[in-house]
Amino acid sequence: MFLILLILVQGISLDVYDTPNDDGSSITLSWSSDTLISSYQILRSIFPEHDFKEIARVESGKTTYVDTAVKAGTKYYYRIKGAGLDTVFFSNTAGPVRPIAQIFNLGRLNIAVCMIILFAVILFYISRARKGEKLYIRKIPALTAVEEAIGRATEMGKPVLFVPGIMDIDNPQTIAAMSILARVAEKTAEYGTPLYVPTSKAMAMSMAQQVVKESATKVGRPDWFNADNIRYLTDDQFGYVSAVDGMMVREKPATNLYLGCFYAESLILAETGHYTGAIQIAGTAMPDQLPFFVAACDYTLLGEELYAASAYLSQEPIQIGSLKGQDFGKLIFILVIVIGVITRLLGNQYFYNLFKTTR
Amino acid sequence: MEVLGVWIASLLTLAIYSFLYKDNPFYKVAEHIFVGISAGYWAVILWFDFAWPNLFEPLIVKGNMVYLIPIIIGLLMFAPFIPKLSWLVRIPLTFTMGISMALFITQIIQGDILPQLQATFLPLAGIHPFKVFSNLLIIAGVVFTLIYFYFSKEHKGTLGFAAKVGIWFMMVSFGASFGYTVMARISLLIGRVYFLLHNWLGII
Amino acid sequence: MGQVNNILARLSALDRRIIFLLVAVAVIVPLLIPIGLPVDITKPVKNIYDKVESLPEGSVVVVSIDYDPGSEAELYPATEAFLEHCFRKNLRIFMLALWPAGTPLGNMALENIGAHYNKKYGVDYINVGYKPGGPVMLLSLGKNVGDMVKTDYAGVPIDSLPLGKEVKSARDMALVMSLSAGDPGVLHWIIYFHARFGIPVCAATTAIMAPQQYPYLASGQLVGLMGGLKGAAEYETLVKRRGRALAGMDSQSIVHALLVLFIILGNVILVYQRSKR
Amino acid sequence: MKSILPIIVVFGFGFFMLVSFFIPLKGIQDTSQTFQNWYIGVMAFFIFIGIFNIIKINLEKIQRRLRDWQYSIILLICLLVMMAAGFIGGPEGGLFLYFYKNVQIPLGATMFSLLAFFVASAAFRAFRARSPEATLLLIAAVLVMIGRVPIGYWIWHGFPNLVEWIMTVPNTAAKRGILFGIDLGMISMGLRVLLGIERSYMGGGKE
Repeated sequence: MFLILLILVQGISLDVYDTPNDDGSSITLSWSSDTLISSYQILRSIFPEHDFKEIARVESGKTTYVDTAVKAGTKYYYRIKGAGLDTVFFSNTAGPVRPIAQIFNLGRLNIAVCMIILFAVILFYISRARKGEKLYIRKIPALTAVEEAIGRATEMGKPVLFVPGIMDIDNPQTIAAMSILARVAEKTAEYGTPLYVPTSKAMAMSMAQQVVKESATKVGRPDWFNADNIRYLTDDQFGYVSAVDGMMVREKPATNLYLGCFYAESLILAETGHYTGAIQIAGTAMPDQLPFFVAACDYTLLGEELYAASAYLSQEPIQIGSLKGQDFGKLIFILVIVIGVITRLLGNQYFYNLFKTTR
Repeated sequence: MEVLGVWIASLLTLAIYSFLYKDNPFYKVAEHIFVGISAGYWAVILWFDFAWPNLFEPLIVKGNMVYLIPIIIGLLMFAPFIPKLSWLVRIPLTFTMGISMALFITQIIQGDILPQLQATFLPLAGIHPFKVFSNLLIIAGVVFTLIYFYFSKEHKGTLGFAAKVGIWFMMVSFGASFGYTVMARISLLIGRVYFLLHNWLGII
Repeated sequence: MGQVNNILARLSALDRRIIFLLVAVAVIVPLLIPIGLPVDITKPVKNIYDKVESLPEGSVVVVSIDYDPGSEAELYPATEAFLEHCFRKNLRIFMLALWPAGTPLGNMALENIGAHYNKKYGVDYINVGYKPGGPVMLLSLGKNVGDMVKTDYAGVPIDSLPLGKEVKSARDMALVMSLSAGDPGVLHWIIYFHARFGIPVCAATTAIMAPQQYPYLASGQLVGLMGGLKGAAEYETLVKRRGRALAGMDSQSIVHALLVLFIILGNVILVYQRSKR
Repeated sequence: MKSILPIIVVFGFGFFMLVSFFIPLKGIQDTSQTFQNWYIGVMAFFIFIGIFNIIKINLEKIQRRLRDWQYSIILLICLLVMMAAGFIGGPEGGLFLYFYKNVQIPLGATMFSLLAFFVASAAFRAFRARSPEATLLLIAAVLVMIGRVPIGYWIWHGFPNLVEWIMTVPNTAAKRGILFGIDLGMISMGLRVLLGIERSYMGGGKE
């Protein structure tokens, strides 16, 4: 009897608590054991002494279990039965624990703070830009090249090819590409130079068509717009790249613009364009693809410069405002990094722990 | 049938490689076969793996009317084919944008910004001197790269120097990416050559 | 001097088809006559191996086929090597695909390796096929698998399969392996699935994506990484399996050497032409 | 209506999803899960419309006898054959998988491998040390190319460690810096979309 009692207390030590930051629909159990146990039986009751029923079986190696079959507000007690080699081990009875619904997830407070700061900074600069304040943005060298390249195509009497990446319009890079496309379309419409925009997503096609059509109307050349030049080819990446390649070899555009979200097709496009002798300007925020654009194109917009370019070209207050807001965000990040490094150097972990996102 | 399949696969492989010589009808035929087959494949898989079990079966077989909502929103994608109603395409667009952007914002903070900032607070004491050096380099590299992408000031003086150092870091990382990509491309070629030599010709 | 000039001028105007031919030769010859260069093991690959070793028997590993035939050459050997390790350790596989054309590739690997270890479909492994919606789908999946998965890839109701019945949410998953060739893929498994549900994620990516994963390796958000065919060859070495990745490593080495030669040659021409001006 | 309704939709659903991230109450969580599931359902139609467009474009091409229209016939036949094989025999059907295995895999895999050749010619003709920055890129590239494959280990056993250092130190630093910039850009884009300031994705943004 005495022996069994000893095992009962020492075999498994169980701890239960209301899962933090949830809707009161679960209780978390965690236990530790220093004996060899092949499987655990988890028992639950609403009474401290009796009526314990099995609610789950867990294999060895696990030390936590989340009970999701609970009602918020009810008190629960837990016990664990562990099957050892030839003995059965019990844990202490843990509880009572009462799951409570939280209104705000405190574990995500740091995310909320970060989001609010970034939103505030961005909105602040957007509103300043909207009020007509002139906000400075440094010149982006690759952009001047875009206009020159369109001029060159016109002189040669050859078309301009604009590839807006291969992702759909839920991708911000595609959207940035579209605002650059608007400016490119204005220029080409003005000069009467054909502009080809092959797309890999149906929605990107309809968007590109609308953007180009509007630009043509804006510069008084609605007749220039030809919906057939803005085509959806295929969703398949390689089907698409081979079709665009074929297009380059057949139509021989003098200027190729690759702006948007690119994957493996970046090099095959840039290399084929190089082969056909086109001037090539690229821009993407896909870090994996930048090296090939840098290697094989005449100018490259590196990463965020793609968004900056779209702002710079349009001189639209909203875009410029957001860019300035993001700049401020970068200053905050630098500051945070410096503080983080220094506090850690001084042996203070508090600041470091503020950035924890997973329990 | 199996042998025929290997022959079809091999001939199509060679047809694509003929593009290396120049664009030609064989390549174009292969290209169009590929687009056609892939599109057909997508339709079938999308239907059987998702659209039927997750949308239409619950609606048609089980009569769960809630599933009408995503189907109707989805069908509005076809609105542009009726000129008068073409604006309705904005409903599925804004619906998907609203949801994906909102989730994106919270996830990028939770999954990217906070953990990556935290990972930059690297220890500089109590470790091997070379590790200190490496950690310093990482911290400096992150900061200077951020400075390169600072658009509010012209890159002159100290700022210009910092941006320049940022570019150096980026160039090393681009070089690394280039090296890796070369590796990727070669691997793909090896895969095809292996197929031709092994499955088709049976030499290896 | 005139002769050197002549050669370099000719070289710089070299038809690229000759370069193409040299590359082809450098791939074919080592495949026919293997050299057997030894393969070194890198830490990110070893990390995956150790993670799998540490999992208790019967744990559910999510294997996500986030690639299509375009990356089959790099990622299929990695798929087989990883599955071999899991099946050997008696782990159970829950497979899905974020890319539509991934499902049959995953099935091929499951059937090949599963048969070898006498694994049973529905009990030891399942494949629920392609699921659209990318990152948003992952959030739904982690919270309630049943919302996203009604049937397996062949249309069999998921509740009729023992393993399918058991995997209810992210809580029932021990590890995620994303075999990733782009978006949606490993990035979404990290910043959506891992960040929300805390399940460890490891990945086999195309080599092109590998350098981009290093910040996540450094932060611990990614447990381990197999980069490209070399990563797969390392894993094959670790699990002692002589597969396609190891067979290709000699060609890989020789072509790399050839390309380095090209770069050096190209730059010698540049320097020479500059000094002439 | 035409411009207000879309803004209400994007703002309404967007902000609900944002807020629901922080509020663990059951009703809110269940609703957000329902919206997510609808989203995935709608996304399926994005693919259907893609296929629909392929058919439409190629039919037009054939009708108007545009250049290379003959190939469009091949494309449409392949599409129909594949769909017939799949819908009649199911995705497990022999013929469907036969086409997948013997047509789609080799074509997809080969298309990608063409890049090996293009990368080689880019290495020879475009990859030049024109500036100190480019030189740095070049040196790193060469080190990685040699040190990451068995030949590097064979030349010098320390090579893999050197490459791993490049990957984990300068590469990680720069990639992380770039990542932060991109993340900020995406957040600002997302915010503008949710507020209805950014409407370009709806096409033009003006009525």
